[in-house]
Amino acid sequence: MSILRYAVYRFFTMLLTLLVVSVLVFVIINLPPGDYLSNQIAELRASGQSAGVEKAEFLRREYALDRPLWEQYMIWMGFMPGPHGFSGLIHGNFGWSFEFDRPVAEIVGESLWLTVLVNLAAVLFVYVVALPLGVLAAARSRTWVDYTSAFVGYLGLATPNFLLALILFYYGHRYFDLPIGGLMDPTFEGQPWTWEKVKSVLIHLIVPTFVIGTSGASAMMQRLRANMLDELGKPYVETAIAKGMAPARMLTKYPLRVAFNPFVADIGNLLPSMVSGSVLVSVVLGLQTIGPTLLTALKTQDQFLSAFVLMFVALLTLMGTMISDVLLVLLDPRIRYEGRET
Amino acid sequence: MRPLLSVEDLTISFGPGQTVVGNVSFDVERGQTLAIVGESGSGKTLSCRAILRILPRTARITSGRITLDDGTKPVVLTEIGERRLRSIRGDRISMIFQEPMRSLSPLHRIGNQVSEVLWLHRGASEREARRQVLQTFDRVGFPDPERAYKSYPFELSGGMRQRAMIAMAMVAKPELLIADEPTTALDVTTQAQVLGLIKELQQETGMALILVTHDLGVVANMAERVVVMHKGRVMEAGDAEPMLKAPAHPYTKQLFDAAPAIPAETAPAPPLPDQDLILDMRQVSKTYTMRAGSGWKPNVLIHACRGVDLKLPRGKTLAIVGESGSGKTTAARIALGAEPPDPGGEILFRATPDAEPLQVHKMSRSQRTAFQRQAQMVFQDPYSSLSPRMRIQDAMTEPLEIHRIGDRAERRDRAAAMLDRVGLNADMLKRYPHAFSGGQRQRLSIARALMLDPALIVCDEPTSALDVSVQEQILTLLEDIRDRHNLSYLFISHDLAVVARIADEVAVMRQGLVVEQAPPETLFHNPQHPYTKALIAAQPEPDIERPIDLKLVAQGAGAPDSWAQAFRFTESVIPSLVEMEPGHKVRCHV
Amino acid sequence: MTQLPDGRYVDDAPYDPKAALQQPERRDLDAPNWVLVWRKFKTHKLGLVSGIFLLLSYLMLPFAGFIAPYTANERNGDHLYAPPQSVNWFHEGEFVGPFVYPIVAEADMETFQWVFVEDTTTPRPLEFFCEAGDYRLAGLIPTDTHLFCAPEGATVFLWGSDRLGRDVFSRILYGAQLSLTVGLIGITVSFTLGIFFGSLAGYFGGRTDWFINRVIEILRSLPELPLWLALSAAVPSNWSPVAVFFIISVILGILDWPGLARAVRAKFLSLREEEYVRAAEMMGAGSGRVIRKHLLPNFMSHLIASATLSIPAMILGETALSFLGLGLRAPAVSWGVMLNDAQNLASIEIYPWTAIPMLPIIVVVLAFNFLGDGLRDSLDPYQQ
Amino acid sequence: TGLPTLQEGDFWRQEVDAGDLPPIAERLPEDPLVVDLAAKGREFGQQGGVLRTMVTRSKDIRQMVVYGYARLVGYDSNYEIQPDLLADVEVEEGRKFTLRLRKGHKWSDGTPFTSDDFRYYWEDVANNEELRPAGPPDFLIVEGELPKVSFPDETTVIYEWSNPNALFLQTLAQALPPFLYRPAHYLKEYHKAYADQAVLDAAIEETRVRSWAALHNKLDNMGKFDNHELPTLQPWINASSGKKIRHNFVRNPYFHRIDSRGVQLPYIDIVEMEIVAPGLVAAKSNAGESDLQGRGLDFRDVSILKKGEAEGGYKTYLWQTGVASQIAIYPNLNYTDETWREVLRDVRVRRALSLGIDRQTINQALYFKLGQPGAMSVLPSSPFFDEANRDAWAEFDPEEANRLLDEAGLDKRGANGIRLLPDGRPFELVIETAGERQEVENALQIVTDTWRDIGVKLVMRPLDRDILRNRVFAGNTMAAVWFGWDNGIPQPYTSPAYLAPTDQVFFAWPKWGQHYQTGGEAGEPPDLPEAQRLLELAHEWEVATTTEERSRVWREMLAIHADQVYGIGILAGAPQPIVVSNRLRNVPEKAMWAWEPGAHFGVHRMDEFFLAE
Ligand SMILES: Nc1ncnc2c1ncn2[C@@H]1O[C@H](COP(=O)(O)OP(=O)(O)OP(=O)(O)O)[C@@H](O)[C@H]1O
Ligand SMILES: Nc1ncnc2c1ncn2[C@@H]1O[C@H](COP(=O)(O)OP(=O)(O)OP(=O)(O)O)[C@@H](O)[C@H]1O
Ligand SMILES: [Mg+2]
Ligand SMILES: [Mg+2]
Ligand code: NI
Repeated sequence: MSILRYAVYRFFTMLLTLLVVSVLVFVIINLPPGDYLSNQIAELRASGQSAGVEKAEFLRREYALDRPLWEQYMIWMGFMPGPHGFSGLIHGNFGWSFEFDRPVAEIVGESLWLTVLVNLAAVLFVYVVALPLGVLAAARSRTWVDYTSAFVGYLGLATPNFLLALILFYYGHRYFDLPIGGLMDPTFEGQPWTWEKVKSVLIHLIVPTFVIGTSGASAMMQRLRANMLDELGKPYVETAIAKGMAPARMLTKYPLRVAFNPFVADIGNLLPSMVSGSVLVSVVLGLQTIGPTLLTALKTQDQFLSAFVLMFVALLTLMGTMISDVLLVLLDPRIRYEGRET
Repeated sequence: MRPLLSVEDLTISFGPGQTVVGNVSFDVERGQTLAIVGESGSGKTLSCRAILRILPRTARITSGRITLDDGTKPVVLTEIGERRLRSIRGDRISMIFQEPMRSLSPLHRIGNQVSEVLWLHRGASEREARRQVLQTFDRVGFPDPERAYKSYPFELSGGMRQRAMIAMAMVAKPELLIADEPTTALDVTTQAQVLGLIKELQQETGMALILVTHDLGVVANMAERVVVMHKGRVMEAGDAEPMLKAPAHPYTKQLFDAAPAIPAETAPAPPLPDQDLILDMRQVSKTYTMRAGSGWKPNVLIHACRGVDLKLPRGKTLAIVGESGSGKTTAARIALGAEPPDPGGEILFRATPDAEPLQVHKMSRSQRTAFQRQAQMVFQDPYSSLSPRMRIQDAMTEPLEIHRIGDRAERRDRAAAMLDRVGLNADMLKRYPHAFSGGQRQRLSIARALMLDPALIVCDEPTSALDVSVQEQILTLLEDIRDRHNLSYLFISHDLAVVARIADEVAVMRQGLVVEQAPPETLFHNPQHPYTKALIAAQPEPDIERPIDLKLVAQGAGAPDSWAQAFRFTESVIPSLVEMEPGHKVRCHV
Repeated sequence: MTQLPDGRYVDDAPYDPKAALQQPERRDLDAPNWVLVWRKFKTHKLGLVSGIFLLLSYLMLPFAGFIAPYTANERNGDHLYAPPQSVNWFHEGEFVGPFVYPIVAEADMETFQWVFVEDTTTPRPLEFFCEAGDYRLAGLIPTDTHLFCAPEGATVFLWGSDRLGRDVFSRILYGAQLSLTVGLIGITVSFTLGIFFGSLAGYFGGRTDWFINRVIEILRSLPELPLWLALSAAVPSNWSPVAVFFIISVILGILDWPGLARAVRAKFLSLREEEYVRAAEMMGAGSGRVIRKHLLPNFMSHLIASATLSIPAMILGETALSFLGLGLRAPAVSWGVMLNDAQNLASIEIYPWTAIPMLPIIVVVLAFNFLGDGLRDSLDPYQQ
Repeated sequence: TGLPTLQEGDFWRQEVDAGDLPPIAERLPEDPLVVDLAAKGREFGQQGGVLRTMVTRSKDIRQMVVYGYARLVGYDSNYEIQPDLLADVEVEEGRKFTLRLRKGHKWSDGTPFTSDDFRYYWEDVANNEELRPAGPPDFLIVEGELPKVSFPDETTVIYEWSNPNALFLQTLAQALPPFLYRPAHYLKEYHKAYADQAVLDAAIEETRVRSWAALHNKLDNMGKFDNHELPTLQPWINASSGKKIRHNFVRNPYFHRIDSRGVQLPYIDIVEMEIVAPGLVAAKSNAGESDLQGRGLDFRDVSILKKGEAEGGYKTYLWQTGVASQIAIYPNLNYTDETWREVLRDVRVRRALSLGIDRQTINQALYFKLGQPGAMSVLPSSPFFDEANRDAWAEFDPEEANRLLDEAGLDKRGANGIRLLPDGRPFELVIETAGERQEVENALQIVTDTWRDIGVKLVMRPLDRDILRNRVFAGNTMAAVWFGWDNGIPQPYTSPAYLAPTDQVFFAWPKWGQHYQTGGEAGEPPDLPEAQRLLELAHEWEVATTTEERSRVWREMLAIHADQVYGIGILAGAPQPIVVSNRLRNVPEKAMWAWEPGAHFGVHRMDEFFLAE
């Protein structure tokens, strides 16, 4: 089977899986007792705000929350007409967020690029730090390079993210005048992109990238190191040495490619983690990413918003595994997915 | 004038006290060929690797100096820094490793790996490198250099990989070429072609050559000087001619005496009986698809075997010889069920004379298990067929464990005894595969196949890496077992002398087809097919007086469409196999 | 060495075709594999030290109560946020043996901090094998004997006390009991599942692979956050926090395996094409055997590294979960719980000792890392 | 009469000069609200400056409606209700309310604020089937009857019932009240009855809602304050649209309050409200990044806040919280488990549990002894404060507690000294919390220790706040922890309904509350005499006409609560740190930090705060 045909085939499996996932997602977010509006009304009552209660009642009818769950699902997907006719995911209508009182598409759209930015920075950080360090630690195993990088990595890994963030923020602010929280200086908000704004974003990204990235980086580094060590003894490495290759080039071209196999398998996780990777970290660091939005949505059972974000992440997951499967074949020509005849 | 390379008093050891190479000294002059011969495991490979300082992690050069002459002042290779060494490796000195399969990266295309040398040391552009590499590929005998260029190692036959290694070492035209058994996997015509190429290059560029080999015929044809090694020490060293004529050291004598040769004229043997076939391959074909480079181009089809019909009577040896890449390994693997044949072909196996023949590729689980107990394979590439993380003891006892034979101690004793029979020490049981020499691994592979007392063994070039005396020992062992246990062999080899000795019938293959088939006596003395003739002519003899004309024999039989009308075949028109005389089949138009 | 007239060199040492080059190491021959591995492992000093440290730590667990001067939740209301106290030996130049100075707390209403004043006039020698708070030795035998305890009228807060006046040192010891055990269950679960399904998919490929991959995809697409939220509502209320945490770590393991499974699968898809796998199959090895003996060992390094890396994640997993109201909670003590309390600025800036639990985590994690590394090295054939 | 000369400030001067904005005199109502700063002991300030503050969730920008606290009527610093947006309100027999608007009062876009805005709300919003399927808000319904609402002239609105509506004015003075008026001129554009259908459809399309009602409801959000186009009457206008990290609120040029020197309030030109993670508020305050901060700060942050004062250029005040109890445990009298319910309904058990709490220790450990230990009751600043109530069953007396529990029939003890229920199960009281406050966790930790001495095992279980509520409402929680009553400083006119089983959000009686709220459709009727009495009293208060009568009701209800210990309060008046920039003036050093009544900074009139150079 050629790669192209394989990719097409995988694409259709993906659609099927997506459908299954959509059912599961919908069920899961409806698992906790209660629903958005009842919670909302209770919250309003508890905090003595009579203002919103009547409006909540309006929403219940408008969005068919009074119907059975399966009907809600069908309406949400667009397989069944809602109170105002057909309009579901498959029609490109992503639903309405009660919590933010705005269309889901708008909310997600706004925070998406920041989310991707933050996580992209973290992913880049992971790769930029972990790749060379992992290779170096393997090539120079049991030397100070190896030990230091392991120690620093595990330090990052063993410190709870929030604590690490707080420490970095506090001392970073004190000694390096780093900003505390946020993703850019608020004055730049809504402004056109300028060099100053980019700089502000970059400075704000330092701590979050570090916090999100360290654990990932050290994890990747250690595993890469282990895989590399396995490969370094292989004869083909000797051949490469006999060719007179410089170590850096030799290591990255030959053993790294083999050692990279498990990571390519996990590239599938990279895509969704660009969106959902740092939910809890974003929440505690106050980054305006999709993470805090998702958590709020889940906690308040703002079902369309959370369902959409989750579906989106699921889609990315599926796409990720698909890409990783295709990449695997490209990475290792020996791999075929056919079954083994027994 | 100083020699190009001189090795003085080299000693290599693994850990304290484990000296494996002791006080080895030799010199290599420019343009000269130094052959290192010697017993398997005697430290030839290690000595060669020491020159480039590519030794196993645990090995230490405990003493000795290796100097490379730089024209002005000598460079001490054992002392210079990594960086300087790097500029010498692959550029001034290059090396052909003994085991080509493992020595090529499995994930990179051959062309890429070979061109890399040019990128690195000659600063060649990608196109220029490609051109040169393709040219070299052509010269080392690749029928289709383009295809080889974009193949991955696992898509090539053993001999092709070896040629890729050779091309890689030679493409940059180094000053010194270290060739560690470079032609073990090559049929004799291709071998002649490669050796001829090396010679040519020596004349062209004054390249010096260190040739490690066990084939005294090759030594006789190539070497000016010879070093004989045994158990890590140099036994005898000197000019080739006097040494081959009158070996001085007892070991050398012993070695030279053991060299096999195609026996002189004997009476034609009767054809093999046709009943009681233990293995019957009928119309076996195999087509591989090579993954196309991009997703758009169609995949390339490779016909590895085309309609192979082979019958192996019980207790006999059927040898397959033939061009490298002609589908010998493929046929053997199919025979044992390692790969399915194309639809239409079938393989019948009959465990005992009166048993129902079973189709190898359509067996039930229990039948398969029984079959696997009785049929064993010695792989062409022993290194790859041993799990790198399994100690030899475990690898050896594994077949017994699988088939639940004996208890722990028994199994171990059997493994130790078997090692002993193939000439290895029982104390090697605790080693991992990588800690053996090439020939030792090959013997391990044979030993493992023998562990289960099988009825059928498929040997894919089982002695290619063995020096003649050990080869002799192994062949004797194989014959001995065959005679005692009525074992049957499917024996693939390119060494016609070995084939002549052990085979009851020989099939000659070329381009996936059996072109001639007859008992060895008949075949070697009355070859009919042009390819067979070329093969026999190309067999080098260990006699320095009778050098073969490498140029001439390297042309072999030429392309099939240049053959005499009777034998000519093209892609579409293929003559059938005709029985010329009883038991002598030739593929020709009648 | 002799030189012949034609320039040849001939070795003149006596030639014995049967002589063995090396002395066989007979003792190796009968040693089982693990002895050889152990012998190799012993040479990895750091790994050895780490292994011993971890062994001691685990052996210490049942006796945590004995070593700790206080019990886990024992409060000392008059010593909130007491800084670490030092154990002294000499009082005014005179040897007294191990003793502490009593400390007295005063509330500073300007800074809103507790100020501790050390009374350096009266050394209080530590008591040994003394009676203090009740605890259960190894979780079974009730007793109240401690290795050492605070002398009358003084306290021994070796590593300070927290906001409720609980001894950080003692709590770390008690915390080890949970942190070093329960979290590992999740790892075990996820590794077992991951390796099992990953091997199946990778080795068999085809339909098995398709099916397992769909399951993996679905599991991975399943949102964890809402699952936790749903779960936190569903757990019966009378379950002890440890039981809840146990279940959670098991579930964590169940949800966590796909990542590993995919890595295993990818590697096996490639490894199964190796010649030695083919060789084993042709000898009649069943799939289980091929996976166990041929494929897994070749992926061991990755597995060991991954396992090591999961440990801090599991120890700290609860800090993330408690954010969702699911983590371990008082009265259970674990390092994660303690760190959770320390997650605020005041703890960093004013009472840094409340963040001390980071130390054992790092030490344990590093120890596991070096242990894993040593193990990896001793399994590595190329290092032999 | 005697209006001070009005002064134009700098902020809008350009617009005024350019003619885009009328001069100050034309912007203010004819009778603006003149604030007597001197009488309050406050300084005169000058206009200008930017005040930075932080909130923790994006929807918290509605805090600006709370802090701004411009209401039809609002509380003054003595918690008396005073007209504010209204010039005056006349109440007849507690059932007829005549609201008089200020003449010339204008919305922030300059359109007059008239009785038509009230009419629009009443006729076109509250009573519109599509917009409000559930009808007008509850507080407008008295004994099932809707008010007669009339609009005699531009500045007069009359709400009238046949029975007294005691809640009417208080509700209007809430921190987030149901506003009785809407900017009609703006919203009509989106109302089906007024708007052009085509235009409306286009707007619906653009906003991606599904109906005009949804669109109207989305835009009509005076309480959320997130529609910057919606005209307002608050001191600051939302000047930023969309979801942002920092929202700017600029001074309302038509705001109706001035100081007695003729300077229009608010003094501060711009309020910058930044949304930050809850965990970072303390860190940012410490770094001096907030000029006025209460939200997001906890008492445990005090030490770090104090430490940063010099460098951050701020002071940390400690205000008192206004809830009746900082931490209160609510044994669920409607718990589904029969045995447990009976046990928890035994007042001796509840008293014993209360007696088993060492409040002094908790106060010391958690609040530096700055709180007031005691049972759940009203705070000293309420006229109904009674020490006896506060101290009832609130001393630490394990012996008495043990005696009470023995007496209640729980005298059998199992292994490790835990009492056994009548059916043999151990007395393991599972207390569920919202898991948001560490102090709760710590307090319960201390309670656990002391309860163990009275043979009660406390099991704490943190949950998410919504999940906790849902579980309580379903009767699945044995006991829960929450704050005490939100309003700890009730006045006679404050409705005591929250003391009676009228709402499920009082976690001791969710089912009774549901019964009342749903008119008997769900839940169960109260079946304990004291609870029934509370209901009666609550009704008595509603029909009462005099302050004395109402006070009597209040006192009796509080006494019942003190005696019955429905909610086991631990301590009240916990200090709330308030960070105030050194430049910021007129912020009281001691004050009450309360949501209801008080609207946090609202009653302290943030518009009078100013920034000094
Ligand atoms: N890594 C290693 N550890 C221990 N012993 C080794 C290792 N590699 C090689 N040896 C031993 O060193 C000796 C010399 O090996 P070498 O590969 O040089 O032999 P060789 O002469 O090339 O033999 P062959 O002709 O079989 O290839 C052998 O006995 C082999 O067992
Ligand atoms: N997996 C594969 N994919 C594609 N082509 C293959 C594959 N395996 C073998 N071939 C091709 O099939 C042909 C026959 O290979 P085979 O290994 O049988 O040759 P051989 O006769 O054993 O040669 P040698 O003597 O060199 O070992 C070769 O052209 C080879 O390139
Ligand atoms: Mg060798
Ligand atoms: Mg072959
Ligand atoms: Ni040969």
